Amino acid sequence: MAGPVSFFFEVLFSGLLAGVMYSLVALGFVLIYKASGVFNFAQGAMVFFAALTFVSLVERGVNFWLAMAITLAVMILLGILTERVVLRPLINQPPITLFMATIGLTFFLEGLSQGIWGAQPHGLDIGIRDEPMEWLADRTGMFLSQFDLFASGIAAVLVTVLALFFQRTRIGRALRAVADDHQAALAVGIPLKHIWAIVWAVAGFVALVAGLLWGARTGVQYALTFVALKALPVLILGGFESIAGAIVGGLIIGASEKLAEVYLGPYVGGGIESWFPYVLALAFLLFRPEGLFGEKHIDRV
Amino acid sequence: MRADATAQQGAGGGTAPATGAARAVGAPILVVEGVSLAFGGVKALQGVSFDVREHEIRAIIGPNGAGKSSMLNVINGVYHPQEGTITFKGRSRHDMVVHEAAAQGIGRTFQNIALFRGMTVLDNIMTGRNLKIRSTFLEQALWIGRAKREELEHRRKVEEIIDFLEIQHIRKTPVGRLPYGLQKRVELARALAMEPELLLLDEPMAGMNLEEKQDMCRFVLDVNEQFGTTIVLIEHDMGVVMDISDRVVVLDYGRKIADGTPDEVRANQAVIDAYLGVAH
Amino acid sequence: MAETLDTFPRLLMHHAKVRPDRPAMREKALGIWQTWTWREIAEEVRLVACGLAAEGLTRGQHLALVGENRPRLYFAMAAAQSLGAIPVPLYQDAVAQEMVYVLRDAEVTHAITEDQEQVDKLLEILPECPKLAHIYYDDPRGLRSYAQPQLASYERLLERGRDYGAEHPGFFEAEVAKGAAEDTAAMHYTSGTTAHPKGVVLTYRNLIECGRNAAQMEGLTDREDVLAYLPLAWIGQNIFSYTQWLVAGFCVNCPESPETVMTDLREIAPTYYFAPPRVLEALLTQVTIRMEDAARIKRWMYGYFMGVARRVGGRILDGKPVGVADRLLYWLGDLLVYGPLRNVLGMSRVRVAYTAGEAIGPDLFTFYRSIGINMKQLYGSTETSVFVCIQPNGQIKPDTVGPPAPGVEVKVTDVGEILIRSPGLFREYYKNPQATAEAKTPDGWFRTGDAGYFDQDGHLKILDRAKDVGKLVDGTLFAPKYLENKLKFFPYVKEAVAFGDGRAMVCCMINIDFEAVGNWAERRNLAYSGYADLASRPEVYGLVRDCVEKVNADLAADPKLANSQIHRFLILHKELDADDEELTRTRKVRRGFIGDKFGVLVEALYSGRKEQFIETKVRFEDGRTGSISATLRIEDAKTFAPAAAKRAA
Amino acid sequence: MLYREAGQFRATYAEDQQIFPLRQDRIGVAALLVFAFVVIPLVGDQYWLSAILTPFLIFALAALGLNILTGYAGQLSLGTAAFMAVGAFATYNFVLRVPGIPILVAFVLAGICAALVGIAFGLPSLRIKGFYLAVATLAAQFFVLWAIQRIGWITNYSASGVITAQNYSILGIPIDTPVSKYVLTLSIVTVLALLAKNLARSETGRAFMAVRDMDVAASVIGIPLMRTKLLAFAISSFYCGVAGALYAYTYLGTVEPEAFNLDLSFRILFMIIIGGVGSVLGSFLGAAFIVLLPIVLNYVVPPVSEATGIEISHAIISNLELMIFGGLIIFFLIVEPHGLARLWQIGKEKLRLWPFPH
Repeated sequence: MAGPVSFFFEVLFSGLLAGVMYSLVALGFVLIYKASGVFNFAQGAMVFFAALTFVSLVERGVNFWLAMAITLAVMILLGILTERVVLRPLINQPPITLFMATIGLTFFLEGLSQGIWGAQPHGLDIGIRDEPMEWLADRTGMFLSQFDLFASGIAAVLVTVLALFFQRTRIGRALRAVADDHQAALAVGIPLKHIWAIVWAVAGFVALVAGLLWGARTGVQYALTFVALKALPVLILGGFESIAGAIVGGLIIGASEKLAEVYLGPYVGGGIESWFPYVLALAFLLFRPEGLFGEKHIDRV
Repeated sequence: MRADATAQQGAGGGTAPATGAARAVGAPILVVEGVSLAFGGVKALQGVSFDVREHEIRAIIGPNGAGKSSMLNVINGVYHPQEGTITFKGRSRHDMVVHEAAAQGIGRTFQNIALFRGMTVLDNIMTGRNLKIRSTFLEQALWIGRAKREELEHRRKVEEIIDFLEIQHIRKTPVGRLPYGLQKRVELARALAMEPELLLLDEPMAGMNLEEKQDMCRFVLDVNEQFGTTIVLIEHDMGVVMDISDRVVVLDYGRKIADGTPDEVRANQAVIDAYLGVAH
Repeated sequence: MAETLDTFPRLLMHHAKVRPDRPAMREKALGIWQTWTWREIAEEVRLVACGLAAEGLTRGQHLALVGENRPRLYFAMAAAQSLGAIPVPLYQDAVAQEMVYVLRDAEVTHAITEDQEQVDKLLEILPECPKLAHIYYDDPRGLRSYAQPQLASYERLLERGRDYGAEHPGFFEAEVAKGAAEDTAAMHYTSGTTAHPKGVVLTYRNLIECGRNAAQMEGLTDREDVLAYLPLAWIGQNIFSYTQWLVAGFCVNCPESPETVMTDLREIAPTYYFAPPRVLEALLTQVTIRMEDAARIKRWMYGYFMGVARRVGGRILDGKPVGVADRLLYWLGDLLVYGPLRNVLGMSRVRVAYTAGEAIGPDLFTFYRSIGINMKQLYGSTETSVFVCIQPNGQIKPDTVGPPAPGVEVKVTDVGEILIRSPGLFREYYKNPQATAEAKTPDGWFRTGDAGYFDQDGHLKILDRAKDVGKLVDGTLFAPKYLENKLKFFPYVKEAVAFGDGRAMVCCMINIDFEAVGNWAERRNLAYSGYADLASRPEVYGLVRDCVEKVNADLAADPKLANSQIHRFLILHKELDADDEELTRTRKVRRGFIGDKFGVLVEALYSGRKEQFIETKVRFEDGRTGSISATLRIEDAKTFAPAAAKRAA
Repeated sequence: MLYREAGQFRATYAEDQQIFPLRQDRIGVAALLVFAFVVIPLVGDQYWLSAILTPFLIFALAALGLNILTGYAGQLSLGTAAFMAVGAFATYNFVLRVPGIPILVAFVLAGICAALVGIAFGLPSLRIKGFYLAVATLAAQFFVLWAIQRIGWITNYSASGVITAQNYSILGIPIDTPVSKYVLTLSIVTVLALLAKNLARSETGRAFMAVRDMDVAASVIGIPLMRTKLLAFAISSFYCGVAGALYAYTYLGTVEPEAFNLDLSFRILFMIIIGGVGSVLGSFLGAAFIVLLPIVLNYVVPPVSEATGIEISHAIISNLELMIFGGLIIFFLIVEPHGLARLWQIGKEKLRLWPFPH
């Protein structure tokens, strides 16, 4: 089955797998947006911060799992602090103000993480090689990275866990209630402020997972913060409020970006992944401003 | 002492006959026919028809949720009805486009004050003149010729409105700092600055104290008398409506249940039922 | 040339020729200061005069002016004078009934009003004033549907004038030429603390000579700016904003509305300013209230530099020697406090300021002088065309009104009454030869009814109305106004009425200043439901008692007045009001009337009672009457032995 | 205190609507201009002129451009640097390909190019608002840089995309010294700031602010949303384009596309947040703050480091800078959302009311 067709599928699958990685980052955005209406631009910086903290701990000889635990604790603390220091004073401000505050937070975190751990890039080895799976290549002629497959698996597990968390636990239900109606959330009996702290902590956890996977793939360096930028078109496509949208959006962006790069890139000089997802998302926006899974809002006057 | 003086003036204005000789009600300027509007499954308006004659004060009343604001929003194109036609100044159309409605001469105030909060009173009212400004942004940037001249001419017009509504003392105040009653007045001023032929007032007296209401009544009557502006107003306060309007439309659950002079409407059984049915 | 400029219309034509394009009058309207040049005014006056002539106004008839300071009312005044008719300004805040007497007495045929409010009043009394046949209004707002045949707009009058002028070329100029210096220029009704008001007939010569003398003395030029904010009916307003306007050719500015006078004052920053003491008092109260809300360091700074100003400010203004250190301190104070204060008060450019109309408390007077405002006292009355005494620059004493103005003779009779002879002396009381004979001696002296004497520098010192100055039982001099003014210097005291003539001691009724005391109460979280409630609070009584006792301490320092310290006082439950006749329209306390009206209170003050019930009638703005009642507390104030008090430094 | 306003009254609307109605302000601005145009060129040293003042002015201009869009018209943009890039590279091409073109004409044309690109990327603003729009403007950021890097014609086929500004002169005077470059920049920025002030006080400015404050009400009084928003994008991008041209021609001389990266866009956004959203003055204050902060840090930190014995490397200073920027953004958004310009205004009000409290 070698030839253009299998090459097409190879590109498509590797795109889809990369898309899962985008989804993972987008998931962090969606979580926070759903619960507190904040578009957290700092998600990328949180990913970087988590990965850098973890890798620096490991390099200093800390046991893998212990480093994981410490990093998780740090991320949760960071989430709570963010809620306390940045968001709470800005409550009831227009969303665009909160958005700008998270841009400020982005810079702060970038400065903080590099200030503490240094700016030099680190390699991160989590035991999975980023090389094609031979058995798949042998049978289908497609070269797919086993790392990507592994990452997708992790992402799938994470999404499932989160879905269960939202559906089955009291906190999860409260979170969903918050997204719909702040008053209703109060009725569930959990103070809004706790809920926000929890959400930020969960988002911190997601950032950690994303950070580890992305860090293992590209190395832990400043550029990691840019993965957030990859997630933005995903969000536009999938809608800010939908977990499913984040996943589907990620897959679409990942696949179309790779396909465009391979089949369209040569004609325009290549390197179009930097903007193609945006243009795609924008074109999409013009027809459906609320995103794939978002709800249509009527402006009442 | 000064507040009393104003009140006295107000009383003077009130004693003058509401339908003075200066004002002759003319032919219909606006005809609404069979308008239906729904949001998703919620039917806000169902087959509503009525007309508004030139120079008259026409009230739309009804219990909460009767579709009064929706009606205004249809007239000036904020909402687009699923059915029906709107005929304004002889031109029929299925729906209005908002800024076209403005260009056609429909002015509007909102129930929940819709002022530009970051701007001063003067600037807010000046925006009402924007449609009438012909100079381009380039001329404005260079502040030459036509741009400067227009700016100053319109400032004078706006000052006349400021004077008319007695808000001279807050001219340069950012609107956000004003008390509610004054904000309402500024919003009216902004609508007046458009020199509209038809003025839609969405609960102009809501949330005001008695004195403010009296003032606002006087202003509405004065606008009608002095400029001959046709006015459609929604108001909750029945007393006010009956005092100042020529004819009244009553809506309930999106349907028209009565239409006529204040006295006719007051005597209408359907209206009495609708109002008694509303818990206060 | 100066001889021919002997009537106002001629002066106006003169300015239109000499300085046609200089601003003559401004009015804040539609957000800016609309300006009229002399030429424009002359032209408009011509139209109005022609219009009035077309409408039947003839030489010798009276034209009533009812309204705030609006340029068009001034134009109408000049227009009437051009025709030889006599303008009669009325107090615009008078209720309709109060206008009846004047309109009938002067047989007014034409009236120019400001707006609907005034039109309504005149229409109300129209049946009682059958001669009033023409009413014009400046602002047409709300008057569209009025159908009365007497009514017409000012614009209509202008139109009539345009037509009439076209039909009768040269009419206006001929009418102006007919005027003579001895013609009646204006008639002002005295506020009438007793009986009916009297129309004071003033000729062109009266007003113009007086105005010109004073203008020369103060060096007024055509570059002055004046704010016209006091009632047109007050003679002072006529002198400063009309007579001297035409004499000197400066610019008169009309505020946007009575509410915006403070802002307008600040914008214009007049160079020539006048204010009755109550306005200066109100300003000082504002300053005090606002400074109380300032940060502590600013309050300290204010207090410190005001101390410096009290010590040396007046001397510096008078050009007297002051030490270098004090000069430096005053300079610093000027930078930090006095200059900014003059700026926020709108008095940065004041060259000459007068306070007139009533005696001013020395402390209040000194305050303005100490911050560098050349405030002077002026003594005069309607009958003397205002100017009798003026304090010359550099010779200011807070307790005298200065030496006689140029051309004025003053003498004091044996019983202490002040007599005046001057070019400004009125011709007569209108249609009242008996009153004229009582007021004017056969050899031309005017009895002022004021008591006073010349001090060693030849400055006239006014004690009070001659009939008001009395004696306590022990023979001590009792000058109630002097005490009242001392009390009124405190921001918390709005009005005070002192009693003591023929009594053993002095007692006092006090009106608190609602705003100042209200502010004070709010800062102490003291809740109150209204004026009467606030006035009855023990805390407020304590506050006022402090004021009274400070006055007593001051009085104790003066041997002549030490015995007239205030022993007992009460705080009135209502604000004294001109509508209830407790004040005159110029807001002077009518002591006798109050003594009668609140007789039970006076009695309670002297009988040593601790409280007293009182019921009083009040009249509301709309003419309705009602009654209010209260039980008032009466408190004793500490008095000081003359020997125990040290002389104030 | 310093503001003695008594006696400053207006007898015409022209007086009332002038840019600086207070005499003291007019004097202050005049003095500042004299200082900037005369004193600084006489006494300023090379380092200050070319490394601090010139970039400050350019950043202020870019911030002003962003402020027109974000502060006045309420449309958040994260693509400022892209519009600057368009200006820079367009100027390069105009000078390169149109022989003898006057440099000022090239600047204006470059601004117009940027405006056109701005309109193209402003189109989504018709359907989307808020951070959706902000994300959309990122597309401009990435697409424009990509296009410049990949389309060789734009950089005249320079290998790395680097261009070098050509020599140029105005009225025969070569602009090749720090002083001449500074004066040129200052002149352009002054004129454009004046134009921005004029726009802000006229119909266009009011339409922008109306759309910003309440778009429904704006359309109800007849302000066409589409035209207004696109005009805001166009004018804003014009300013940014000219700023970009100056960035290349009076500041750096040699630029690569990467100089106009997202980081620069953010920096300019920070300038307006710290300086003051919706304020011309704020654009200058913010630019001054962001330009001066690193310099101040470099002066302050080493002595502190020596005194305390804690070794603070240059890398740490730059990270500290990031943290301070980020922290300040959050601080200003919370404490004073209208930035330094508002603080300035409050101070001025205090002086006007002195000795009374504000």
